[in-house]
Amino acid sequence: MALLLDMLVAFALVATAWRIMRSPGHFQAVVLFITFGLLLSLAWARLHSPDIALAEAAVGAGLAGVLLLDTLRAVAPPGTVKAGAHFSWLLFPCLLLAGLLSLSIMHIQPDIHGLSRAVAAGMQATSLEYPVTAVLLDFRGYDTWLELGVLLAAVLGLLCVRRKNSIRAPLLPAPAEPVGRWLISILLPIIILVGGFLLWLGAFAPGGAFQAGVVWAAGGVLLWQAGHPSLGALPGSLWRVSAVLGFALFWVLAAAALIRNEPMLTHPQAKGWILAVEYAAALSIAVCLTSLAIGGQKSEVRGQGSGDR
Amino acid sequence: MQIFYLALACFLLLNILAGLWRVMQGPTPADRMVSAQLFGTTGVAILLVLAQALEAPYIRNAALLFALLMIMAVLSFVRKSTPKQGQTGDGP
Amino acid sequence: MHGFYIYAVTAMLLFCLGLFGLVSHKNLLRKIVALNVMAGGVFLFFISIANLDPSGGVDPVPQAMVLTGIVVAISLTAFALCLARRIHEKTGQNELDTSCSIEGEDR
Amino acid sequence: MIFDIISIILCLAGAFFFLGGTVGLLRFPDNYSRLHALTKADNLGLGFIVLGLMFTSSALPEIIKMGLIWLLALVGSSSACYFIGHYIYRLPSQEEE
Repeated sequence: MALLLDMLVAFALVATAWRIMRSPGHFQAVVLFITFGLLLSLAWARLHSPDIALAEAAVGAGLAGVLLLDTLRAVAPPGTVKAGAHFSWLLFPCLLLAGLLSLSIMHIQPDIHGLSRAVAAGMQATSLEYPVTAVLLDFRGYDTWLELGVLLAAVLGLLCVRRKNSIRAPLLPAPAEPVGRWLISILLPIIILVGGFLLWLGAFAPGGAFQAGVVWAAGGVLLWQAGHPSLGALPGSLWRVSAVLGFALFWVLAAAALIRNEPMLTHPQAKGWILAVEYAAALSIAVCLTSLAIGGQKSEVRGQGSGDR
Repeated sequence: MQIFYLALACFLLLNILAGLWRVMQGPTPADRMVSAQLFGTTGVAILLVLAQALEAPYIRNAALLFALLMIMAVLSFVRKSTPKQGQTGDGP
Repeated sequence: MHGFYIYAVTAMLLFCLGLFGLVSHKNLLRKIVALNVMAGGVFLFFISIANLDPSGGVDPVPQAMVLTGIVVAISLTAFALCLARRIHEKTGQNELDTSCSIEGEDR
Repeated sequence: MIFDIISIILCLAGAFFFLGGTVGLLRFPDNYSRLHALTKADNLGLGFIVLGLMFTSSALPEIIKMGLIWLLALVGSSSACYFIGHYIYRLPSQEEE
């Protein structure tokens, strides 16, 4: 029965991806992509990785759909020409490549030794109890550090493209419907709570800075969608400091270790350090992703009134 | 019991697969959005059932996130109509 | 064990379908969506390999890398969408043509 | 054992409502009636399945969490129904993107 479920998930994934590529309408492709995220999260649940299922759920349901739908509205208003696919003959080389890659899968030895043994051996040396969080924050801190750097670079690039010097976007007018306001007042506290819960969970169970950051970013986008004034009332300096905080804390950690003549990114054996880094990373991820989701909107919204500068 | 839950998950997944037809066919964008929202509810059910069947309680948190955040795509889709009045002219 | 082969082959198909979409569409939005499908295929392959671990559990290192990758992918998507929107504002087109890209760079 | 049987019956009821929702989505003639499939049938199905899973779950926090998930899904899809219905009402004659 589990095999049947696996095959159904796999079939649904491939069928959805096929329709995403071949559907004539852009809106249809975007909706199918939201569904694709849902199916992918089912696959993560089947593959025993609840961390990734959490992140995929938050990204796929919350952020990706909003980003794609907003961009679609801006660049392709209804009634424009449908763009069919060109170069359809390329399907055959691509399928051939897929076949070759699948053949190479058959040669993977089933008794490969991954890194789980090394991680298990290292778990005594860290104060975290959950391996994935330990890998992210302790064993491979470089990854997380540079990932925060990528987020920061994306925000800076967005500011360059938009030619703005502040991240904050003008807020949309509040929805006229009372349902919208009611929805925000119910969902937003729960989003903040769930994000905090995931962050707390990360020390010993699936969860952690990434998931919490993405959930909080979704909360920020929701707040912006509702036109709530609180996001615009935040001072810009606070916004900038929280965007940089995670990256800067990692940097301080690395520099401090170098000054103490230790290998880079080793830190004192205290749980407080790791938790501080994790919380700062979650805050930075939330702020950066919110800026990325909102910041792209700006000139489109402003372009209504004053034209593009 | 585990077999039953896995079969239930398969059945719900078949529901999603059948609903994909409406996404492809649905004459208006609203129909497609309704289907996506329906898949969200079904996906929450599948994740809950899988959490029980695989005895992995943390999958429930993913179901919680889906239940919480599926509305955002709809909010974004609905806002679509608001600034459209001024924008219909500049299409290529 | 079977789960590994099913998901790994699915991952390959997703990657190649994404590649096909990337090269066959002219529209930038569709290219970005196809890129995300490709990323999904790569992540799926990573995790299906991680499930091969002989200890019976799941290897935590690929999980952590995929977790990083998902956040990087969404930030890159946001940036690429912003670029596509800018191109649309400057040229009025949703695709990259040689003629209109030169015109856009002049401003 | 008796809890298992109750759980199976409730889950089958939930699956029936999900099937009804899917059939409604596929067969209903216009978008207003398709909204019913979204709000009524599927949420009832999710409620039955959550109830059925509660009977075989052992930990109390998990039971509370499942109830919360159902309530959140109710909030989400009822307001989604309102928003989409309002959207269709304002733009009745929109054919395709």
